[in-house]
Amino acid sequence: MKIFANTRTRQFEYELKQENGNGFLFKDDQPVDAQFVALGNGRYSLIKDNQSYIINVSKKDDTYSVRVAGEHFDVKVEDERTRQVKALVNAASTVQGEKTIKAPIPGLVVKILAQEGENIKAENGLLILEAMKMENIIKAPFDCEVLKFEVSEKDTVTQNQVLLRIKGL
Amino acid sequence: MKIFANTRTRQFEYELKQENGNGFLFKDDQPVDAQFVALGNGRYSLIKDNQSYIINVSKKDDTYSVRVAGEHFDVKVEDERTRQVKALVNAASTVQGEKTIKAPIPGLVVKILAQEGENIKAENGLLILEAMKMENIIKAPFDCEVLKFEVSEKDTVTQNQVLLRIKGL
Amino acid sequence: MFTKILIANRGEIALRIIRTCNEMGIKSVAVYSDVDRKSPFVYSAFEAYPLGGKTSQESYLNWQKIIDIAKKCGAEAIHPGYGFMSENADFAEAVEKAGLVFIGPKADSIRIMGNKTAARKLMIKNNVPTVPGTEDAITDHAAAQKIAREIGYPVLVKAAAGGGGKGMRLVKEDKDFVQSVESAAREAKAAFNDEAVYIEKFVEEPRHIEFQILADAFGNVVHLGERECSVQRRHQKVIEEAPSSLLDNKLRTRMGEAAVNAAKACKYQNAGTIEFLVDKNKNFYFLEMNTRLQVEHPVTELVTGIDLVEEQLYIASGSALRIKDSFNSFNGHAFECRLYAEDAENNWVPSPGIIEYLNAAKGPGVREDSGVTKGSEISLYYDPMISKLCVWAADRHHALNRMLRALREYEISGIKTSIPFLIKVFEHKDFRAGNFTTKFIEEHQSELLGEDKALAEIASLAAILAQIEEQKKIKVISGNSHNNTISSNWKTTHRIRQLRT
Amino acid sequence: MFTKILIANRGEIALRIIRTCNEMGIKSVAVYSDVDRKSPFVYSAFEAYPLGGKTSQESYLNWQKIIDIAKKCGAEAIHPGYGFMSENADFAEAVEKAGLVFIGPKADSIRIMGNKTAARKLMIKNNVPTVPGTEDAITDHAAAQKIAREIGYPVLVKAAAGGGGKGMRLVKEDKDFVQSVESAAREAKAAFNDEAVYIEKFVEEPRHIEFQILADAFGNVVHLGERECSVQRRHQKVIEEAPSSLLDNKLRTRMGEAAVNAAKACKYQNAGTIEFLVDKNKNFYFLEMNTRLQVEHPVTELVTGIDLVEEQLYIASGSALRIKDSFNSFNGHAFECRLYAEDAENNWVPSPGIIEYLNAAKGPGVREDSGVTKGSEISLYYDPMISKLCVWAADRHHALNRMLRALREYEISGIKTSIPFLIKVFEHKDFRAGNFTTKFIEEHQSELLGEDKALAEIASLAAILAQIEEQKKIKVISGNSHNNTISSNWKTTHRIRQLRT
Repeated sequence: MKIFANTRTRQFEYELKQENGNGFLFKDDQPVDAQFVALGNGRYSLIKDNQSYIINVSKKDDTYSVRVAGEHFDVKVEDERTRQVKALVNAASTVQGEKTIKAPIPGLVVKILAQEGENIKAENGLLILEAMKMENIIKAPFDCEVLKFEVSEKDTVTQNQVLLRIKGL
Repeated sequence: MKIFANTRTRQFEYELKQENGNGFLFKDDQPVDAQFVALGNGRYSLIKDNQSYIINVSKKDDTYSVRVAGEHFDVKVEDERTRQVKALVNAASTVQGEKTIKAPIPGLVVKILAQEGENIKAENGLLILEAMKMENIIKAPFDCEVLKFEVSEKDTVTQNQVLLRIKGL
Repeated sequence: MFTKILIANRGEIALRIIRTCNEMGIKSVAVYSDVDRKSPFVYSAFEAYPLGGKTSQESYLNWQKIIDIAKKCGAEAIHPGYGFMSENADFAEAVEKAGLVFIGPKADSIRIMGNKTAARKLMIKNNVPTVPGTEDAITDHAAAQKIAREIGYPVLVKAAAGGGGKGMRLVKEDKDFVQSVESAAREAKAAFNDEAVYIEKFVEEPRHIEFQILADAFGNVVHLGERECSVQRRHQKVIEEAPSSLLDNKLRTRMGEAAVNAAKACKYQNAGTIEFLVDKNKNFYFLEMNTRLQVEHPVTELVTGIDLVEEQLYIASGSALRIKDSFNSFNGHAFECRLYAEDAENNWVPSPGIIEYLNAAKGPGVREDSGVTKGSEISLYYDPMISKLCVWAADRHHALNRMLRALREYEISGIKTSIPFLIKVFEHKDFRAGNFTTKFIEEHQSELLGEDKALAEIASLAAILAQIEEQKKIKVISGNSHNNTISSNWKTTHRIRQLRT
Repeated sequence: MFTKILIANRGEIALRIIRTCNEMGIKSVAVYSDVDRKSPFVYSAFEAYPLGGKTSQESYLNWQKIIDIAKKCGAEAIHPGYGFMSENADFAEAVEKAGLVFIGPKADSIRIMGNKTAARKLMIKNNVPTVPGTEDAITDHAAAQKIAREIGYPVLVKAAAGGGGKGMRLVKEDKDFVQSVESAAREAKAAFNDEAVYIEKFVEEPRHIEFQILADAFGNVVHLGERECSVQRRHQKVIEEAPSSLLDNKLRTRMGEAAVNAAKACKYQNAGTIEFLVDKNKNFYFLEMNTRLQVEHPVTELVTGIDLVEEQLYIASGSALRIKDSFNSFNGHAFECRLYAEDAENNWVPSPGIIEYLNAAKGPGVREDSGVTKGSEISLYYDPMISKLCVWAADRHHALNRMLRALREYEISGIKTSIPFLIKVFEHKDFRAGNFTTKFIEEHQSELLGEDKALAEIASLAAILAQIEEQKKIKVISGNSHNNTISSNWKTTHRIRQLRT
């Protein structure tokens, strides 16, 4: 079975072969020489081609957050099957005339800068979000009409929470 | 209900009163002013009479191993009921003519110094136990006859494991 | 000396002060918001009292409650740390009025240096060079824009009562001016309850170099040399070092004298910092005075051997300076990295959450001042700085390599931190060569972000193996590892980057 | 300089060497027993190869396998650390024969200094003072007893090939002699495969003071000052410091010269240590030379600013000494505590097990060189030392207080450690005054053990609350805490001890 691992900018493809309950991982048709030993607390000692790494893994939703050598990667792992299912689902969904603006960061809504029903020019402010004492202005991505704010001033929002709905003009 | 906590050398007595599912702890008839907040991993933040402590607790069998301010205490906690049951059990047991010698430390049996059936004078060696590269001679506590060795040379033993049985002369 | 002091602060700086108290046999008193009940500074203090509330306003800015607790618990003095009320003259005055000692300068010194325009006038009067700009704080935004046009863009908008980058904006074009001023004023109002701002000329190829000073009640002032803090993002310091790679002894002597003069001009007492900008021609300008202990004070401690908190306590308790001479030479070289809970690769978004695992860098020359531990929750209520990772080594070259080692060694999971970004800064040839300005991050942003391909491959493999392990159905057997033999394919190219120093 | 080196050791010292390699951009190669697969030194190395086995004999003493791995993986040199094969001349020779560099002295130097009697003769010839005793190693126990009687008890029995207290016995009375010699010989045989011992006079009120030396291939030798290691238990060092509280500059100069002469006498290269005993009249005697990096090398690093491993690597790669002058003055004061997995309160029994939680001391002036982390299993196979906790401060007084702070701050659970015992040593007035000998622990044992009553009460309360919490039936409500008020009964007497410095 093919397994795909996607970081933010790259994709890596592996092949998992099974035999008697054991798995053998291949990359580019070569067996992968890797020992992966759990140390507890999401820590693993990986020795690959005799090179040694300490890895910290933390899973959030379907993303593996992986720390290695001080670097940090968000990795999504998919096998062939899940990928096919996903493709079908995506094909079924249609493009909406409306667009939602989501919170790019978790934070506090300190000020709403537009009215529902108002037309806003691209790059003009819609809302101010404060996180850890810094203010961030959420701007209109294109000329649009504000349909509905889903949050109010003083609300605390999580990352990717829908802030408001707009419609392109 | 009375609760007793015993360290190696001291006993402390508390009284636990219950009301509506809440507990109130008293010592010397005074309510105990203590906030005990779990931090995970066996860690607790204790604020008692406004004084603050970080406490590490690890439980082994019926003993709480407690670290506070760099000190280390083995604490056994008993309430009135368990204490009574224990007293009954102890009263029923009788003193044996034989005595067992237990391993005071975990280690490796490197050499047995006596024979079964042999009479050994007090303070003479019975067995050599090695732990972390240091040798420790286990000596006869009093003049005795060696009845039976329960371990052999090269055996690894745990703390308090019976090493041999002797009989006083 | 005091027998008990209260610390009106939180996080790493509260713990930093507690540590010196513990070493001196002084009882430390922590005060904490509801959010901070489980924080290391609370359980490390000798005593701890709740302030209630979650926001700064409800807790760490609640003067009266803090002073009440200090009096009731028998504390003789209050240490304000940095931020919060550390540069609030009214608070310093209230503390003294309550019969307690404020561990810092007198209210008048805070007041004059905290008011940027008054400070500026005082400096000009005392022949300390300053940057061209407005003399007075401005609340009329239209008038402000007029002045900005006169000075000429780019200009900086700064909160008159501010510090630490809060309420500060760089305005490059006239069209952005009004929105920037309004936003800065709002931040300033929220943080310092004072919306006044002032405007100044933006210096070319500036480097941020500041001098640590100590001053006692008897008029003695010494400086402990400089710290360079040019590596900044959005006017927030990211990396600090001592000594600076720019200064020679001649410039150090001149700037040190100016710093001592600045402190004398405002009749300063206790520890303080004179911030300068140095331009491309090595002209230096007084920027501001921070009338408190700085975040980055550890680098000075590492190269001078002085415990600055201990000196603060001696000065506040009425002792004359124990250090008689200013420092013009140093023992080795030190760096500090501020570790923020943020994701540089995702537009620097804050990364709140629970720290699932934490194993800090250790070993030779590493010092960590952290406010968190495994299990700590990073909330959105306070500053995202979770720790300060410092290194010392015999010279700058060794210190650079040691910091790289420490950053790579530092294990943290559950939240994202600025570590990957910091690694790229310490790898960057210009930073390593000492060739950088306060615009370093802005100018090199693209080189300082992005995924390393070889490590991305390792991370991907790890994620796959972790998922298989999680499902517990299959045991993956290594192509080689059970033979106890040496792998035949030597892929040493893989990790060149990890070893580059 | 080397591009890749193999480290023939484990635990904290392997990690210590890896850290310097990482900072220098040298690839480090770890080798490990089955027991150590999950150890920090294995996952921190650049490459790692299994040796198999559990015992030292099967793994870290398995020369041929280690040399094979070094050759196959392309390492150019082998660092032996301390213990294991670090002072094995045959190994050093085998490494060189395999075309690799042994990071340490030449085999001949190890051989002569490793043989206590030969070393002694060499020292006498070179006017380095020695302790009265046997000239030759002895395997005939009856002959040994005769000599012991001639010298007069108490005498020390020492393994000829030994080090680190292994195979060493103090014999106070003639009746104990035979058993002690047999036991020492057996230990020596097991540890070094050489059962020969020698006998020497036991020096009165001795203090253990040793000099760190560095020597290159060109005959240059410098010393980096002394370390005092008088606090010992069963001839195992427990606490080390630099500089010594006993030495004045005159004595330091004389001993330093003797140390340099000792190193020159055996044509020494690389880092080494000359151990002396200093008696109550400040006479000093050569004790032995350790022809390797010492466990306690960090205290020297802390007061000199030198990375000793880096210097070892430069010397081994053929460079001339980069340090030109011996050190007769130091920057501040440093202590090292060896943290052992043992329970002093229970007759010092070893405390193997899993480390359930670990949060090391941090902050100003603290350095930790640890070989373990949360989750590590402490086995019975190797040395029980799990970590070395060091502090630096401007003077001895501050360093004492800083170490107390660090020991109290250090959180570890799941195993017992020597920390409670070490705290009592650092609190002890004689140790604080610098008034102690190698018999300090023996003489003050009763004062250094025992439960503190106030803390026992806190621990007992915590155990009760932990049990109630565990049972999840009742929520214990504090007598006061939910009122947000200040407790009326100020029980400050409680924790006086915790603040005593």
